[in-house]
Amino acid sequence: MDWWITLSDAEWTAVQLSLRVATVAMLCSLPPALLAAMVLARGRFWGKSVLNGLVHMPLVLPPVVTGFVLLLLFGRRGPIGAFLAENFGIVFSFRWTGAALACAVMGFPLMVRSIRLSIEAVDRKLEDAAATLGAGPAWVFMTVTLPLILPGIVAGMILSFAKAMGEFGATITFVSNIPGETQTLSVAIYAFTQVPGGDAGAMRLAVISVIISLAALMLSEIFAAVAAKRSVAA
Amino acid sequence: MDWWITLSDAEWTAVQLSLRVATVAMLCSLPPALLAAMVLARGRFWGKSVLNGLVHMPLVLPPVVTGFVLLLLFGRRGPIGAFLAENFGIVFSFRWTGAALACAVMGFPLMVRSIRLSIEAVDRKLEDAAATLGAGPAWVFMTVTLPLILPGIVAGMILSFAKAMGEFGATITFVSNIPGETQTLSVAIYAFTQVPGGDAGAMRLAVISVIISLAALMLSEIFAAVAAKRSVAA
Amino acid sequence: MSLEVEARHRIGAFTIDAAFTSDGSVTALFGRSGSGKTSLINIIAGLLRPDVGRIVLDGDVIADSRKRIFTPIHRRRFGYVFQEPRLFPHLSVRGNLAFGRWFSGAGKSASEFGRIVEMLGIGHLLDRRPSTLSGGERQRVAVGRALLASPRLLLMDEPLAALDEARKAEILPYLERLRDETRIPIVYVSHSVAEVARLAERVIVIENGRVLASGDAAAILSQPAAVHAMDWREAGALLEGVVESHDSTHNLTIVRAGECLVRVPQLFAPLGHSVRLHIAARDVMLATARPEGISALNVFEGTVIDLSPDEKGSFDVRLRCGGNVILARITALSREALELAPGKSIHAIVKTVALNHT
Amino acid sequence: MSLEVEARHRIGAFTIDAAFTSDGSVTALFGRSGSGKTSLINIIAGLLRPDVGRIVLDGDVIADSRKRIFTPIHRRRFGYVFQEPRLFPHLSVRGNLAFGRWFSGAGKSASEFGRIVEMLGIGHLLDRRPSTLSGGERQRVAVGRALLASPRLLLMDEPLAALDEARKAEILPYLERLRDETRIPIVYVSHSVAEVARLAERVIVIENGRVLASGDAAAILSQPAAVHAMDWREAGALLEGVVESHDSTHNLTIVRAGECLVRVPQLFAPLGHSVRLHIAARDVMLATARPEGISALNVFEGTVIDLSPDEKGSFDVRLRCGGNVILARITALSREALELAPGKSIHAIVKTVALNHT
Amino acid sequence: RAAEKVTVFAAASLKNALDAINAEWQRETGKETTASYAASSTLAKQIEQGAPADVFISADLAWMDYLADKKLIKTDTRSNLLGNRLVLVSAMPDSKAVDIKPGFDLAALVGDGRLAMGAVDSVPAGKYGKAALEKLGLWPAVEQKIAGAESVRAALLLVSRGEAPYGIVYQTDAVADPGVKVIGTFPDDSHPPITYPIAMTADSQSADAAAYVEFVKSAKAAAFFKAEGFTVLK
Ligand SMILES: Nc1ncnc2c1ncn2[C@@H]1O[C@H](COP(=O)(O)OP(=O)(O)OP(=O)(O)O)[C@@H](O)[C@H]1O
Ligand SMILES: Nc1ncnc2c1ncn2[C@@H]1O[C@H](COP(=O)(O)OP(=O)(O)OP(=O)(O)O)[C@@H](O)[C@H]1O
Ligand SMILES: [Mg+2]
Ligand SMILES: [Mg+2]
Repeated sequence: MDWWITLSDAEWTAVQLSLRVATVAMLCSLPPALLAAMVLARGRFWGKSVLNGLVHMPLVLPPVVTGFVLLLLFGRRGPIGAFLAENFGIVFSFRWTGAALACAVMGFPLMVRSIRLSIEAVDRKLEDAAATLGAGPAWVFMTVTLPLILPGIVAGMILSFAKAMGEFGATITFVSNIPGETQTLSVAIYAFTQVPGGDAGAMRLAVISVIISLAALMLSEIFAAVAAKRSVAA
Repeated sequence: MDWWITLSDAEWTAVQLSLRVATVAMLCSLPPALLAAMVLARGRFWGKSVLNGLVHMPLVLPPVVTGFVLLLLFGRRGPIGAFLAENFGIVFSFRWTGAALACAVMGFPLMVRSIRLSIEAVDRKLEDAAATLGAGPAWVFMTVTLPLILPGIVAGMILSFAKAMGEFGATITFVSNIPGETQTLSVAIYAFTQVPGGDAGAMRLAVISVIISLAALMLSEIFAAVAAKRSVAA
Repeated sequence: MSLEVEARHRIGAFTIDAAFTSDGSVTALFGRSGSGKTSLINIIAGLLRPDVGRIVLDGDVIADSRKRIFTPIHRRRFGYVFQEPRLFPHLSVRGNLAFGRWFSGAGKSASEFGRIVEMLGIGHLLDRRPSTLSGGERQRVAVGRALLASPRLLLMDEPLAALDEARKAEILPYLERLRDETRIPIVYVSHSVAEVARLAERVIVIENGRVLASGDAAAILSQPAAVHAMDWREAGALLEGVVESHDSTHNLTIVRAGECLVRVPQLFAPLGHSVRLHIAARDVMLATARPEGISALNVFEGTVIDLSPDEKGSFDVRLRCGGNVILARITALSREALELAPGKSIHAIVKTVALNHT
Repeated sequence: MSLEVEARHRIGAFTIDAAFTSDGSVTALFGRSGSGKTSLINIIAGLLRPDVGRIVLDGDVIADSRKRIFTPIHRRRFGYVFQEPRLFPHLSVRGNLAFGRWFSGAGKSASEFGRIVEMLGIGHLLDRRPSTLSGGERQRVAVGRALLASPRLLLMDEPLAALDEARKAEILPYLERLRDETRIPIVYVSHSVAEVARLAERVIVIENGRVLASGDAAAILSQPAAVHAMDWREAGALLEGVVESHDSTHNLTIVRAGECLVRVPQLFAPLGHSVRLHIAARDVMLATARPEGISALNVFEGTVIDLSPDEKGSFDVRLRCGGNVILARITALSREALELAPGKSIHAIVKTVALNHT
Repeated sequence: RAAEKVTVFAAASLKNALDAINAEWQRETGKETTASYAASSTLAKQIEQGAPADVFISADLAWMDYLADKKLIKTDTRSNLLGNRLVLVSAMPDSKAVDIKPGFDLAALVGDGRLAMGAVDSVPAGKYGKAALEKLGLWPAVEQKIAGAESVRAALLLVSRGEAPYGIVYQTDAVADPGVKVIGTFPDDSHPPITYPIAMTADSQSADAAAYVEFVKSAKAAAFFKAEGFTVLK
């Protein structure tokens, strides 16, 4: 555990920041991902293909382009960025929140797909049964659908978290590489790979990143196992 | 459709190459992804967490690192690369096959997760029923499990394809940016973003990339709708 | 306590086109497999939205496709026991039972909960997951779940099919009490004439999506033509009567139906209480003279009204006995031997134990 | 045609600890809901691997936990009709029916396919998906699927529960023929005494995971103690007889059982064919003198063997009539009136239509 | 045939000029070239792993030195091809020209905005920029205001999008972007010379590689480089 001690303050900061960014990205993208998954799985409307395409965009485009688009939209001068900054004081540019936004966007298609897959597997007869017992649509969702799609939600969250740990293309393009603010682990790793002889440093940080993700994975597996035990199809 | 005509030969080559790379990556990663998903969903063995971690690695690490690892392993001088080249004549380094390998690896966790999620949702009682009718494990998998997890497989394939369309970090690091051989659309887009005045070119290629992916998405949706109609839970 | 249903709907090649009204508190739906019973119940529940349809419960228009009225499923408060259990796999048995209570406002009291759980014999299962229950246990939980949701109408699709007779014998009286005390109307699908005879006031016979016959249970159950869909062996007459007296030394109850006094196994109903007796045609023996020294306690004098056509060597004979119509099924040979013809006076003999419905 | 089952297994708080052997070609499993019938069948099928267990079919050791023998499920070729249909949702009805044929080598011939499909009345459903079927239709397809897999043992867990009587009446004779002609052994779970009486040679009564009683159907069905798990109303005697003659003018068949000649509704069995008659105790009337001018065609002279204890005001009287044991259920009042006691000679009266099992 | 083509691995920023030069080379000699543009670090590592490159043009000396240390280039063919200058850019059209010298209050100019530049420890332009700021004694005051971009192009984008009011970029990039205004040039002696070295790789088998290197160094090629704003070194 030698290398642990040799973690510089800056690197340590990057670790903490990565955790924060990945967690926030994962949690904040959950509600919209749920909504999008629900709409895509259940909705029947004209623009569904468009929405579906939109959701997948961050996957299809090189991360640099996604970062560029984020910059255009959410930057200080971007229409959404300016609006949010003026009305709610939410600023993304050069902030860790921006890194979280970038990671959330990059992980969004992964989360939506997982959740959608689970929603499509839900036996709608159970939802019908809940309705006959007096549960309105929102309650049916809360008390039946949501618990049943938990495995998909967990899978989606894990994918999003892992993606956030590894994301750097969109992040660095959108919010650059500011130590302590936007320099996540993977941005730091990238920086190491860009200088001759930086491999050792990159490797050290990569190991940390992997350990964190493994821990998250393991947690999710335990959680999923518990959930699975609870909800074997009757 | 002005810009269409202005696609240079090189760009046109990149489009074709991207299609080939994404398709091959998607198809070749399917069997191992199915296997991994099956093992992760059903297996109970000691190293499961390790395998799970390994599968997620390409997501967790910055693509550049993944590309670098691929370069070290599958490069001309890498242990696996040298072995394959000598014994089977399969060469990855600086070939389009290498780009496909990079894309397959990057999309692997996405595919595995989707398929695994579907496998976990399969009602094992149906598999039992098939067994009582004389189907051995392999046949049960072929005739019951596989058709039932089709939605997950399709979702995984689409994620993998889309990811392959957008992948450039690992690709450019592993097999560089050689026109006609390893310069996929997203690598070409990246190159455009690195020089003054390249934005228009980048945008044009990005639009093509998006159109291809949308078409693939739409195809998959149609396919999924047909499959869903066929296999509503009884 | 009146239900009006009208529905026209196509599903694939199957067309449902049925209309019926029922003012009985229990309406039985009878029909062969695939005749459209479940579809009809789904339409009442709102799970299936018919092309044309109208549901009125106690003057309250629940749905009317012409007026574009459609009360959402969850506002109907129709408890539904599905043909398959449909338990929530992520909830314990307790959670499943309590599910309806979360939404029905007040809900049933704790003592009612205990009563229903005990009646269904699921007290020891409360903390289990549905996936660990046996088939019959699931079905019982499903019944409890619907009962505990304080429904204003109960829809029951073969609720007792997977249960043993002893368990049925515990649940049926509860449903009877429900019918008589809380007066919750029930729409009941069953293939068992015994169950229907006991519970239902109105019977609707469905065939191929259409109403083949509908009317009073007594009338329908004694119409051999209408009971084709049911257990032919169980066809018979339904008598309306009141409790006349109890003979507790012999565990008997005497019921007056018209002018007949019928001895039945002891009923736990107060004097004067009205009861319904199903006398299966196969259980009625005919004699030209009053027989002596026999074990059967019920011998009614009557006259033959008519005889049904020969059906596989047996005839259903309709008799008028003291203001009641009784059905007797006899062989062609007996018919010849007894020289049965309309107008002939005859004795109908019914064993008391044959009238045991529990 | 011999089946030996021994199993000890714990699932949660439930313990199954049962052993039985059966050399009948149809073995009925009887028991209340939750008693462990399905678990036992799952053990036979290999779906549940018991802590300790041994299954031997016709001398062939299918599984023996002590010798570490365990034939994989798919090699057992045990057709299993599950309690719930378990149809493959991704296959059409035809695909579901054909599923077993892909693996059973030769499989049933096309004509057999047509026969089974027709018998089950699912010909018009062949191209449909299981999700579009009604409950009873699904159950019929599940039965067909198991039959068509050319099994060497059939496991049927309440296969007819959701079916109407008319449909049952079409399927039961098929199962009878299966039993008699192809001699495929069947393990059959049912709550219906009528079905069991008709099909089963051996009856195993399960209670709380243990074998409460096992033996010949005739013996078990006339033991009121053993039938608690079944329909008490259906308890009665099982008579073994042979077809003596047919009376086709009156659609009757005369069966000789011991020294008794029993008139039953016409059977389509050749002269000399052995048949089994289930005479429910509730259908037997007693008389001290031979009654005259009655419709009942069967009057047997006999003597009282013994009387069961009083059960809710009724007694089961065992009679010996011409070499058979017959059960009659009468009220306490009749018992007094007829002064019944062991040794008394008596007449048992049974209506022919009561013996109609179709 | 591919082996006969000259394969050039060049820093991504050279794409425009080198594409033109390669076209010219083909017109003159009838010989095709293959150019792979990526980050110098990536290319160097690929050459280390046996990439089929004949010529390497790096964006900084460090990666050329890295290969030289490993004896992967023909040192006798190595020369310094191009130079570049660092400039200070602003997105505001009305900003006045400034004189960059020791004591220049850059921190005050930047205010509470950000100073965009290449990441200071990985991107070459960032490294030069940091050296210059240190040499001029401005570094301590602005260190906390740096936004380190993934490339010069990204830094320029940050300025032109108004995310950062000022940025330090290469002259070559600044002149091509109409969205920014060059308001000052860093003195040449304030930082190590910005040098793009060229060399043949040790593994090069191509007969034309030497001639190609000469062509790139020729006056004809120089015109293309100058058009892009590079200083051509002799
Ligand atoms: N996983 C489990 N954990 C605890 N108890 C279980 C589990 N699985 C089954 N049981 C219990 O085992 C008992 C036997 O179940 P089984 O399904 O064999 O009953 P059964 O005789 O088929 O009943 P039914 O007629 O209702 O289908 C039941 O009481 C059931 O609750
Ligand atoms: N989606 C569908 N497509 C075609 N036919 C359908 C569809 N759904 C139901 N049916 C048919 O409608 C008919 C009525 O079905 P329903 O479930 O109402 O029958 P049921 O009376 O409840 O029968 P059971 O007693 O077997 O449960 C059946 O013949 C069924 O095959
Ligand atoms: Mg139904
Ligand atoms: Mg069972």
